[in-house]
Amino acid sequence: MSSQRIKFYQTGTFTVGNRLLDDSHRTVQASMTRANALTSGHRACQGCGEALGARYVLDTAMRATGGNLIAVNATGCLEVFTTPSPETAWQLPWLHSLFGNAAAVATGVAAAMRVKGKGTRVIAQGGDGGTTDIGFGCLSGMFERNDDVLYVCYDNEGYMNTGVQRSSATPPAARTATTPAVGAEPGNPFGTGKSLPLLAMAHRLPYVATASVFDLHDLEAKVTRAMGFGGARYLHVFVPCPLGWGFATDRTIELARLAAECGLFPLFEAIDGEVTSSTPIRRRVPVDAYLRAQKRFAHLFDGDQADPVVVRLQALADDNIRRFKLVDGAGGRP
Amino acid sequence: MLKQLECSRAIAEVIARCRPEVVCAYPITPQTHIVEGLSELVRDGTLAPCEYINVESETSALSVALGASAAGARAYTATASQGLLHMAEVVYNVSGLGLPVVMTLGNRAVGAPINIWNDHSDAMALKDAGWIQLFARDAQEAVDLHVLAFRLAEELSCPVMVCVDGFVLTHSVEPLDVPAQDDVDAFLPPYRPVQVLDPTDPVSIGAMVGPEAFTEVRYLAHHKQLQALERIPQLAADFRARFGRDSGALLHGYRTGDADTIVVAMGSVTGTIEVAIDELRDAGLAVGAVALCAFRPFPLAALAGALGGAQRVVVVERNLAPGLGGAMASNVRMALRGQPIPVYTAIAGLGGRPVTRASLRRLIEAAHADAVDDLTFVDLDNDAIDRELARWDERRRSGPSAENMLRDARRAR
Amino acid sequence: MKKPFAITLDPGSSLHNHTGSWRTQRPTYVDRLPPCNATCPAGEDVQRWLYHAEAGDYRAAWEAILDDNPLPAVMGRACYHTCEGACNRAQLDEAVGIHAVERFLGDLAIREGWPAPAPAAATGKRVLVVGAGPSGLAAAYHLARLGHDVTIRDAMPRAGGMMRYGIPRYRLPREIVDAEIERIVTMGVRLELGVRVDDLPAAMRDGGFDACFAAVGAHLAKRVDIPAADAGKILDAIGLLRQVEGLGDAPLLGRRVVVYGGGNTALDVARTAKRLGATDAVIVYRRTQAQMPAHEDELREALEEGVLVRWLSTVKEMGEGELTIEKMTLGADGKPVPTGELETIAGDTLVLALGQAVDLTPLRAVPGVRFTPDGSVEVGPDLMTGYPGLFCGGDMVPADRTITVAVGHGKKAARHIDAYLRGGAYEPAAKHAPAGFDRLNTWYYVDADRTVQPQLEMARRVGTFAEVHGGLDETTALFEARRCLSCGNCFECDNCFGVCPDNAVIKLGPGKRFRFDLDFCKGCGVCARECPCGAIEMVAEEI
Amino acid sequence: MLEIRIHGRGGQGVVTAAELLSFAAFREGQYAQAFPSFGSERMGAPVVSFCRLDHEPIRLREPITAPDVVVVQDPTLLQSLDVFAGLHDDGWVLVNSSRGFADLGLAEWVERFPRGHARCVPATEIARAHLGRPLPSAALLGGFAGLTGAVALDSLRAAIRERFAGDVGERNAAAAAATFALTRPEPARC
Repeated sequence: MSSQRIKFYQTGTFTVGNRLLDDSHRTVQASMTRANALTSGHRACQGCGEALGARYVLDTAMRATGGNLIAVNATGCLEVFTTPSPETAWQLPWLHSLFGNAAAVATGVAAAMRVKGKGTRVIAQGGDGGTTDIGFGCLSGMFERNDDVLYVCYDNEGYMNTGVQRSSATPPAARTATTPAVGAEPGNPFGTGKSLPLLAMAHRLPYVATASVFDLHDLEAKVTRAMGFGGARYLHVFVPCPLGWGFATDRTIELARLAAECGLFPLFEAIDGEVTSSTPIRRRVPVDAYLRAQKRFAHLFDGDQADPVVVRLQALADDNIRRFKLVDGAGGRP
Repeated sequence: MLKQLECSRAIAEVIARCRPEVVCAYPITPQTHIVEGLSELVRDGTLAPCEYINVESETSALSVALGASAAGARAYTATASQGLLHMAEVVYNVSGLGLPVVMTLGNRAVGAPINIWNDHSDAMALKDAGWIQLFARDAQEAVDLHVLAFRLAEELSCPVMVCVDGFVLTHSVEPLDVPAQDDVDAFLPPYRPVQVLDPTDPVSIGAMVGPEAFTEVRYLAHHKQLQALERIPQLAADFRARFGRDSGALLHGYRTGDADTIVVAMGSVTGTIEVAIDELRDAGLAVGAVALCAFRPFPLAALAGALGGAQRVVVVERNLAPGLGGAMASNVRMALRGQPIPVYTAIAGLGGRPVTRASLRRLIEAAHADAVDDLTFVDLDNDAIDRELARWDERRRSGPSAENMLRDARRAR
Repeated sequence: MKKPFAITLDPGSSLHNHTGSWRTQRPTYVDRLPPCNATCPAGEDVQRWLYHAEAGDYRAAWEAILDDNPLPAVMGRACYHTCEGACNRAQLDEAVGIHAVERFLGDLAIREGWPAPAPAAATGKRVLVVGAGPSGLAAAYHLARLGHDVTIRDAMPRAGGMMRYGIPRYRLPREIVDAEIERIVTMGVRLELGVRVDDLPAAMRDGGFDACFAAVGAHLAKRVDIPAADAGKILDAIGLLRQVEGLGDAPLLGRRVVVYGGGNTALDVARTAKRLGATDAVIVYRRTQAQMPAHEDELREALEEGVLVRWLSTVKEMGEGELTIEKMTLGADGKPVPTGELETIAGDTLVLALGQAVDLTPLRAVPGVRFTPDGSVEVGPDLMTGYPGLFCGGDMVPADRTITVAVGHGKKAARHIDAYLRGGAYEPAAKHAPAGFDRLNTWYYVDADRTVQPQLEMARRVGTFAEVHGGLDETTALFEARRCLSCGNCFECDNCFGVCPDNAVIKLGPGKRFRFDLDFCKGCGVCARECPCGAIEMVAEEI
Repeated sequence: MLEIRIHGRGGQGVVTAAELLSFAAFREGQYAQAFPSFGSERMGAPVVSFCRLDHEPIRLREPITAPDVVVVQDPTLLQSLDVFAGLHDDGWVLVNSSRGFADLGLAEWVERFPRGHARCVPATEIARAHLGRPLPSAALLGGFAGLTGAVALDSLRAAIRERFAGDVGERNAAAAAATFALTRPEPARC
């Protein structure tokens, strides 16, 4: 169990807060004194999952470090929508350099903090493009040196900042501007892409985890745990993108939930390269429920017949469920 | 105190005395000896406190320095050639953010064809990246310029690239005086950043700037360079006062007073040129030389002053701007705008080809007689060129020119 | 710090950028009507009192019940809880055991001696309540709270009406009834027992009452003619239950008792017969189990206790120690049709449980009062009869005859009487829109099966009149209260505050709920979608 | 030269509208230039696009600050921006609203324009009816054509069909025609 579940039943146990709970059991986001590290007035799309994810992560890290935190940001949506001069939405020390070098810049900041003995902690953050693709070299270097940085990838499965192109985190069959839904195998080809969490684990990092904006308790527990480790850590946060995926702006969290509960996005954590726990699926759903809600998969549901691609995607989900042990016993209620 | 030292080692030692707090290194010839020396000085505790970080690429090397500098640490790295181009976007970024990183550039040709020897192609490729570029004319200046560079960088909050000719200077072993720690400490105050990442006073550094302010941001970068034009001579004077030698300047003039012909160059070729000038003076030619130390900012006024009395100028430069001629000569012409004197461009010493006193004398003599073309390639193997061009005429595709020419050269032998 | 122009910025300066201008729809907090409340005949705001109970503030929870119902301990036992039938949680796992929590609160209040709320300042108006059953008691209680001077008159020797003389003890212990009545009396309500009121206008006039609420119930047993060898062996249910309560002679039933009818009273009688020592208790009912009006739980418990039921059967004749019954079949219209097939079953006594009628005698002569064809009193929406100032409720008027309806009538009548006495009309507040299951986001709720109330062991159940169902203890009551989904009403879970990508929800602090910051709300709708209980609505922006 | 400025929100097809207009005009042999104004704002944020139409080649590359026509795709913008900035008094105004200028509080203001130069059209309603989705761009372009006569309806429909294949194109073309019919000046009576 990745986050400590509340044993005694409470009304709305999985909600952000709960008036019945002790403060220590509520999420950081329930607190009136949360840092709001990413504050109002930013220019993210309505219903932006990344804006949510970044505030969740940084506010938690701010609490975990007593506010002694610096953030380094890769180029991308998160950077552009938060800091169009002359206004910034950040309320913590924040540095943006380039698209592909966030991990290395963070290494530099961490080195400065170490040499000055300040104890200030460092988070580097970027989208999936800046993490899995252009920034992967710097990131791998930061990993293998075990620099004291928590790298957070906000994964919206594509290059949304530049207009929704494919990244190596784009899922199979998804339509993007560079994997159009035409031809024999429409959308992103199967058998491509990479799992950064597994690559991070291969670096034998002290801590690697995946999290999602729909389960705040789980996400915050992971950030808190990550900040308890020294050295290089990696957190991969699933952040749906209403624009890039094509869904109504109010369904961001719902989509994140469906992705996890169908098994396509497994929530787990790994210590020293070994998976140590996973967050069980509470109400399992078929991948259909997740895919149908998005325009980027609409071509799978054009005809009268179920597309065989859906079956392949279900197989991927089932494989995750088996591999990460996402279902215990009966597997929650369907 | 003079010691017989390899220049790279002396640079490592002087860098250590500048007390950088973060040193990032990615090996590339010919700067490797510098960062190797630093790694030893950090490991043995000579340089402390300091974080020495072995990175996986030049992009990371300068990025780490960038992060460290933004977080308030004095940061240093070194690179050369392809390495500089690999980190190119970070080079622009460091200056754009106004971070006073100091970087040694062991000047080296840029491939292909791959070539590890000296010329200035690398520095010229990034001359407009917003960094201050200082060229060392000799090994001692290479050492001294680093002390000056840190102070200049931090005063202006602008990065400085110290350009040291690869092998020719970096690997030269000679008597060198490494500035003493006390003197360095007195000359170079601790780093007080203009902006810093500080949880007690948070700021966002690196905002996206749109059309409404980008021009102004760029103007201010230019303004910093203009300020450097004023500060460099002052710091050079300070340096002379404390260390007792002339290191660092906008430019160094040599026998220019009554010269009709003045040679302009940068880097290690300066010494050879001065010898050639002496010989030609002895032969009665009114010739002199100017060695540019500052290439960015470009000392337009100082250079115009130094060249004011000449009837012609010969720019000897270790780089080629294909399709134009020389980057340096174009800049020199800016200094002489409005003056009806010819500026001859001589491309010399590319990819490590020795620039010899004899060649230089031939060049200067010819120029002095206005018997050179506007663009001259010193010591060009015209036979090889002619044969290859003939082949080009026969067939559009004749195989790699470099291999053809090597084959010809073997035949010729 | 002297910051470099444009590239280095002051923290949080984006607050100058009011992204509220992006919005085409705005979120709004709403309170909706949960199905429990919507279906409660007594109008209990179940969600509201459970909200207090969830926090362990039992006193506040109990007081919230008392706003609508003065008899929580009784109701927690004897109400057939339509609320639970409507509870949205039933679509998730099982309905919240609302009655069990109510009973817990009611019992706790009795144990702790919590008083009823202090009445408002005296109005000087006097009201006569006729009938000390649940409806009359409720009316008296509410009227007293409103500051009126109330007198209850009842023909019976003890107060409680059907709570005492209709519902057996094993379902409703008498000390509970007594305690809750005592609390009302303590408020200053005068109780005059053993006084039959035959002329209501006279009683009002003579007693100087400004208004009257009559709720005398339906005590007249309906009968059918059944040929019998010994008519003494045919009893009526209501009479039998009164006898058990000590009115008149002790009942003599014999070993084999047959009960004729299919309502709750039939089951009460059959189960009572078992407790009085009958070896056989057989219910004869004309229709099928599905058509039986009795409450499902009651039937189940009766069957557990060994009561037998003859479905689709009518009693034709009562003989000596046996009865003749005729089998029925269902016609095309779903009504039972005789088959002519006869059968003989053993039976020493036949108890008729065929329903009750209202004794309309006291109202016959009252000018303006009218009656419905089936023998109820006609009242307006305000429960007033045609005679000014005379209101009726409970089993006397056309409605379901349950204790909960009765208590609801009492409250309703009290409000209208109050308005009448003040010379105005009571306007009930507009009802909120319903909080349906489809508006809930149930992912946020943990699966939690209903708490099972302890039950008396079977041997003691049939041997005594001890209460069958036990109550919840504090832990289980708290657990059960917390199963409430708070349908349609904010329970301060902080979801909207947490899930807003634009930090445009302002948390106002415990008990104060939240506010939207329309300077920054872009109108994405995530808050509404993720509100677990459906208490946020998106409304198109007006231009 | 006719200079048109279109105001809407990110995601509503503001940029596409300007482009379609330019395609339609090009079909008629006009010179047309369409260009967006990109900021760091995202979906939902107020955005603006521009279109110039002329019978001569267009060399101007500056943003349109004094438009001849202002098209407002989303009336909620009226609260937060001066969408009519720079519009001159003989210009044209087309606002997407099922209500009138009076309801929008603009009754007095639109009086400055020549008769028939300012119109509200229920483009979102028309879009819903034809597309089943509230995307008012095509419908508004039909309104623009009817109002100004600057492009013919047929050119516009052709441009729409060229951009959107199949059914989507047909539906958008129909939406444009519907709004065109609403805004076209009354034919003169014989």
